[in-house]
Amino acid sequence: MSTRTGRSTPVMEQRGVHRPTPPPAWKPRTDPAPLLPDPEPYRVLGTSAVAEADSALLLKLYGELVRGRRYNAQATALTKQGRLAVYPSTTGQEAAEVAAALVLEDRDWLFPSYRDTLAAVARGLDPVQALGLLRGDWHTGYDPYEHRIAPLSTPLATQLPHAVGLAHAARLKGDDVVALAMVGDGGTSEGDFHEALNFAAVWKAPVVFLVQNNGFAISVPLAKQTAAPSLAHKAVGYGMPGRLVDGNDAAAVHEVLSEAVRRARAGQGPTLVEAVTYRMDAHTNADDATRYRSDAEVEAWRAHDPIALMERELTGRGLLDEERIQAVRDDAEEFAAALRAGMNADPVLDPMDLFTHVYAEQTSQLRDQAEQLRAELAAEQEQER
Amino acid sequence: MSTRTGRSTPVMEQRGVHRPTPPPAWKPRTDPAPLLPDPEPYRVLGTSAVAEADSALLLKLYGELVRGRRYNAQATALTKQGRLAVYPSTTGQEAAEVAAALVLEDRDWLFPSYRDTLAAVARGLDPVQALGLLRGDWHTGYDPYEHRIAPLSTPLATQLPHAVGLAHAARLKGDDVVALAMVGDGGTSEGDFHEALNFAAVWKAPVVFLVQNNGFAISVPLAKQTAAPSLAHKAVGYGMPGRLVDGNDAAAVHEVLSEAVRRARAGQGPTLVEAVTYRMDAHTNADDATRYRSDAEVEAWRAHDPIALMERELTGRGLLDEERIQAVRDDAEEFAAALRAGMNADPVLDPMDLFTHVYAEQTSQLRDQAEQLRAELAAEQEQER
Amino acid sequence: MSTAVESSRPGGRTKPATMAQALQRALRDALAEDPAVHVMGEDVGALGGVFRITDGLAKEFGEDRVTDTPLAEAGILGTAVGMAMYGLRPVVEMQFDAFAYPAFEQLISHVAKMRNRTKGAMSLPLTIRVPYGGGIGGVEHHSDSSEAYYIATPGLHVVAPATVEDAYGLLRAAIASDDPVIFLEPKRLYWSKDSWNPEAPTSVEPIGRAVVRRRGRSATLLTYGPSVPVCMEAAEAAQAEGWDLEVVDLRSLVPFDDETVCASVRRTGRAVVVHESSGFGGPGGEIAARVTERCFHHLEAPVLRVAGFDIPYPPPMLERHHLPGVDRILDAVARLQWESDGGMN
Amino acid sequence: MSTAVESSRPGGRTKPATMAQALQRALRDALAEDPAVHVMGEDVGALGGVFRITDGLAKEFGEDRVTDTPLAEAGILGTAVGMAMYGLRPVVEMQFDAFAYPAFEQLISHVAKMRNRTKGAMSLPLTIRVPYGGGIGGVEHHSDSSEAYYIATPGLHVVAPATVEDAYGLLRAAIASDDPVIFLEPKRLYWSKDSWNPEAPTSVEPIGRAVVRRRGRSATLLTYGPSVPVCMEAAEAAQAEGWDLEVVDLRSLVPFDDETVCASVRRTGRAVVVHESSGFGGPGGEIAARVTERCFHHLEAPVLRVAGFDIPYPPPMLERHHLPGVDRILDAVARLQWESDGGMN
Ligand SMILES: Cc1ncc(C[n+]2csc(CCOP(=O)(O)OP(=O)(O)O)c2C)c(N)n1
Ligand SMILES: Cc1ncc(C[n+]2csc(CCOP(=O)(O)OP(=O)(O)O)c2C)c(N)n1
Ligand SMILES: [Mg+2]
Ligand SMILES: [Mg+2]
Repeated sequence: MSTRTGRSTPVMEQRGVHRPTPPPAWKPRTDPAPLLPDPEPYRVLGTSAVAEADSALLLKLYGELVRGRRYNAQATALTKQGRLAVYPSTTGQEAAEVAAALVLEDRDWLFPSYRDTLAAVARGLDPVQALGLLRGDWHTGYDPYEHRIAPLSTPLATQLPHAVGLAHAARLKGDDVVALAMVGDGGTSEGDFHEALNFAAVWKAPVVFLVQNNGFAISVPLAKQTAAPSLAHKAVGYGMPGRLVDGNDAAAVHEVLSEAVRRARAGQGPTLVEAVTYRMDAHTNADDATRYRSDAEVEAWRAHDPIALMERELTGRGLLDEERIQAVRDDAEEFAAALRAGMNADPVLDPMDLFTHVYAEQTSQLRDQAEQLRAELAAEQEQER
Repeated sequence: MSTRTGRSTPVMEQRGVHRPTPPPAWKPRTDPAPLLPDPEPYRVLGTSAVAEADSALLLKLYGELVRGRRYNAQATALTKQGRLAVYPSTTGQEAAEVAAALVLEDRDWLFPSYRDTLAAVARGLDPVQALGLLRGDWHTGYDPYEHRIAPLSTPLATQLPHAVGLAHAARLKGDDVVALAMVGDGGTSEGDFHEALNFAAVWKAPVVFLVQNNGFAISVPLAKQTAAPSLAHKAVGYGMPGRLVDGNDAAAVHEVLSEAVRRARAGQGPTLVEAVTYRMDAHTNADDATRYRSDAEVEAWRAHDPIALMERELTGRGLLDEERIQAVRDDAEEFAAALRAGMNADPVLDPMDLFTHVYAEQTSQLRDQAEQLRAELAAEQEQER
Repeated sequence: MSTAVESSRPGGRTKPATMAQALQRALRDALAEDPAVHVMGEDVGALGGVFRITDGLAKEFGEDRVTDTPLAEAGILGTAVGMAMYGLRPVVEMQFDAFAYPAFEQLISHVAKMRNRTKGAMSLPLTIRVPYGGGIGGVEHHSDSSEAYYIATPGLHVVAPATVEDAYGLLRAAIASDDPVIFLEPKRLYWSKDSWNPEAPTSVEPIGRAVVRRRGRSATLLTYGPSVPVCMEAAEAAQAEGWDLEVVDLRSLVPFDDETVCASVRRTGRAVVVHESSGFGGPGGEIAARVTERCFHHLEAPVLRVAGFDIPYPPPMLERHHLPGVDRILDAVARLQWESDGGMN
Repeated sequence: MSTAVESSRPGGRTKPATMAQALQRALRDALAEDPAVHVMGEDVGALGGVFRITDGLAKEFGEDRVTDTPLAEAGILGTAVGMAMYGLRPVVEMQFDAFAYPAFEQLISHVAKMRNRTKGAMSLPLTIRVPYGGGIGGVEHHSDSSEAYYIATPGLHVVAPATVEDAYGLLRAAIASDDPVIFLEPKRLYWSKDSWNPEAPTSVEPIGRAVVRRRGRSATLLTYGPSVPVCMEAAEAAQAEGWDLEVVDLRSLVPFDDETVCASVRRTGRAVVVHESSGFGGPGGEIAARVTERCFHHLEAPVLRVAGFDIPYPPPMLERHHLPGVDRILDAVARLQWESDGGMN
């Protein structure tokens, strides 16, 4: 049969057979070719494309990368000191995290997953607030409207339809707002991923979907997650362009995301970007990665470190020397010290908050329960005295 | 930027920049090209491909088409007589329904959606049993194991993961069993569609997914359902081949599905087939299609009727004359008469069945409730006397 | 003709209307009054919904305000969450009770929790309309009573109208609420009629107040939604047996109006909870338990429950056996231990 | 060394084991005994599950029997349904309570109903393991008590072990059951220890029997899962106040063991239901209501409930305020109207 390779030739009057008129909706309505990703992840650093890259941008990215790495190290240290309940590190993924934050305007929205506190921090959120969830004093440590950062989403892929809805609402209101939503490779298997991308494409919503393919969903490697040529290839099934990019190349991620944001802003609809990267640390500090991957694999990726890639380019351009590097590191140290200080201060907790934010108006039922707890706490204090 | 059209050329030693080793998992693992559907739906009838078609098969298909059309008319009539609660017709879609049934071996499994009673009937199921759900005496009118037909699935797309699981289980047991699962164009938007196709591809399960794109999900046209080039293009995102076929061309659907079944049987994994067709009747007898579509559109499709297409070919081959046609129609009439008779007999109902099939072993709670109902019914009868 | 003219003026005449018409009118008024209101769901546009509740709205307000979505309930609710985040007031239609289940994760993990998760910074003024319950001869998955799932989820309001007037008032209140509201529409009451003045529709108080539909002294029937008319009928029939039954229509399951309910039960000393959803783990357990906790020394008999059996919803031809009807309610009333204290007073 | 040798023989010595070990052993024994048993879920393979319950099983039985699935809960449960249709006995792991919600439609519309839909022709011998409840310092969506949803769904069995022995016995019984079983594993008891003989693990009766964990005469604490040890502790503490409390571990919520429960409550005349899930619409309402229906004239006081508050599960630093603890249980016992009848007997 010929479905795979060629097409059957219509024969108009073959043996007297009348060729029926093709009914409406007969042909695919979109040309799939421009939607398909290139077979190799797009790169800038270490290729001829780097010549076009703007030095100021590269320096800015470099600073954020170094600070991001320091942030990851500090947060991990805080788990050991019991100041964080748990921390999912983005060490090795700083390029994608930082670029996602930098491509957005202030009026745009970021929809991070539970792993993406670094993106939130790079967007300007106080890291102590970003880590509120993981410290455990409240679920969302910040006001989402302040920096236009949706709450960190733990249920995987559930934040994607939110981003679509928000972007759609903004468009209906005539506001120039783009939403960028982040998800992991594992998250692409969830039904919510599918539904979100479909709605976005049908509505031509100004959304950018950034998949960080870091090779694993906890212990499950990509090969057990999908048989697709790449995750970016999923885009064509929704009628949006798919882009494959080197997720450790901050300049490349920045460029691909910027282009996607530009398309969204211009009313051309959503884009799916897959950033190929690697999770250098375990899933979280509580995970034991040796159970499911080899040191050799980790080492192979260490040779492709996002900071080293950028340092080589900047050094080549004569923009970095020992002194400049030290200045960047000092800045990161200062940042880490402030974070430490912030996290070492005990959060102020009010158990009554448990009842205050369930409904706009407290129900009498919750008022009674709040009273009960208040009485219990008073009795506790009484006893302690 | 060049992600869309070309690739950036790596420059090995550009300005002294060392080109980093590409890490593992750098490249897409599958060649997407063979997975993509042809831009035009595959056709056999009225094209040169028809020359290869086997006359016996065409005649068999023709008989089933005519009988299927008669089945649809009869079932619709039964709704008017109050013998069916509701009927979702497949008038116009008989080619896909019938071909789906005929490509399977007895040991294979069919997973129909709520619309696909015709496929079940064409596989050999007693139409009275097939219509049990829609008559309302029980949810599933047949024993699924008898003809290896899963219960008709009303919650859209939920039957697809079942088909994957069953096919996977059969493969694990070493049984030569293929599952063919049917779903509508609207159903492809559900998360379960996505998850089922992904599992199937990762597990290389012997499954064939048949999407009948009949243009509408109740009143919602395809353009509001997806922006994809075609539904078959979704396949590449899972790493399986996608095939686009003329859903009104029974010979074409049969050929494409046979090839997909062959692949599945040979351990080559799942295929997604989109059959482009049209729902000639309203969504169900209770629906009013004039609210959302024009007569002109319906007429355009009438010119592409699956039975007429087949009749032309068979007539051209000299295989059909008035007499043969009459014989086929008589067979269909006989079938319809038997169905009428079956449906006119009142089903025997036992209210106690409500409590019998909730758990393998009836709980004391349900025993009590059954007793209550039994007493109520006895009292009712008492009063009636 | 004169009637039509009169009824189009405010203060126009009261005339019979169906619950479906009242719901449609509530949506239209909300859309007209507040540009933030958006109606979305499967087939809500040109078709006007499978129950025609949104009939004509897409034409009147345009497809951006009344939107046919792709067929994916988690996507519908999930995008509505995003729209609400941006200040809109989405009114989502789930086509049938059982087809709301795919949206369960969005509902439980986001809709119900967003205000709480963000310490009040982000609220979700969302209305989720769910045609629910049986009695319409629907095939499987078209007759579920799913309220048990919703009431067990803190952060959601859960209401169900039983009258034409409440259908209007409660739906307006739900859309006006700054919190997510599960709005349960009793399918089999869609075509029930009441005299109602659509030009001056009475608004109800904010969500959360039960109402006494019938005064009585012998015992209280506690009920809501599709079971309210059944209880009214049972109360009429009970008179013949010497029982003067009070009927309380809860209207709102969350918040729950303990005050009205307990006042009634303390007065009558006996109560039966009636609902269509399965008994085990259904709302009746909660209601019976909280009434007993609060009114124990006023109770002459345990609070009894008349509910659907603990079985999957039956096929159409058997559903009448499952649904709580007048006889079953009267049987329960008869078991309220009247011999011990002469409750026939 | 001698201990190890001895304990590897049937009849070997009893020694301390954790609930996690017992669960793992139950899975291993089931896999070894019945080739139809398959374990599947996220990270159940090389990692052994995030709680290590499946540790070593993939190595021992191969990836076809113990399978890391793609990350999609509806897909996991939906494919498990298909596998069960073909005669396998899948044991599905949902990674955390809240991550079972995406599978809700599959659970309600297929898993719970398949036997019923097909008039008994097609059964689904499926076990769904759900690590559930709080008290482990988990961030949001990691501490839900979701049993209210499950018990309101006819067709499912719902069990929760509270002891190491029951963890083994109930899981074996669940896997052996020809019906779908929701197997709730109290997360914070995973590392609780009991002396147990893993070489001759006691099997429990088929699912559905409660057990009296502590005999007492003053009042009955009705509880299950993670609240059982708390109730045992409360019963000890109550002695100081002069109350001799009976503790009933329900073990199975569906089927519900009315017999054991009512026998206890009739004996003591007073009862408190204790569970971690929110009170409103939670299992406690059902339990209190059915006990009251059956034991009304034996009750000296209303059946009270001690449950989680009606709020989304709190963040780790505040969860202790939410969880029912010894003091809150004793407060409830104190409210059982002792003055009226001298229940301190
Ligand atoms: C719906 C849902 N299911 C399961 C989990 C548990 N879980 C948390 S992270 C994780 C793996 C996520 O992998 P991926 O999407 O690749 O993101 P990454 O952790 O690599 O950033 C899982 C299974 C969850 N959070 N949500
Ligand atoms: C999960 C779910 N949501 C909604 C519905 C209600 N419904 C029944 S049929 C239908 C349209 C289905 O369209 P499509 O998948 O194209 O199949 P077709 O009816 O055209 O065969 C809808 C929305 C349903 N059955 N299941
Ligand atoms: Mg990952
Ligand atoms: Mg369709």
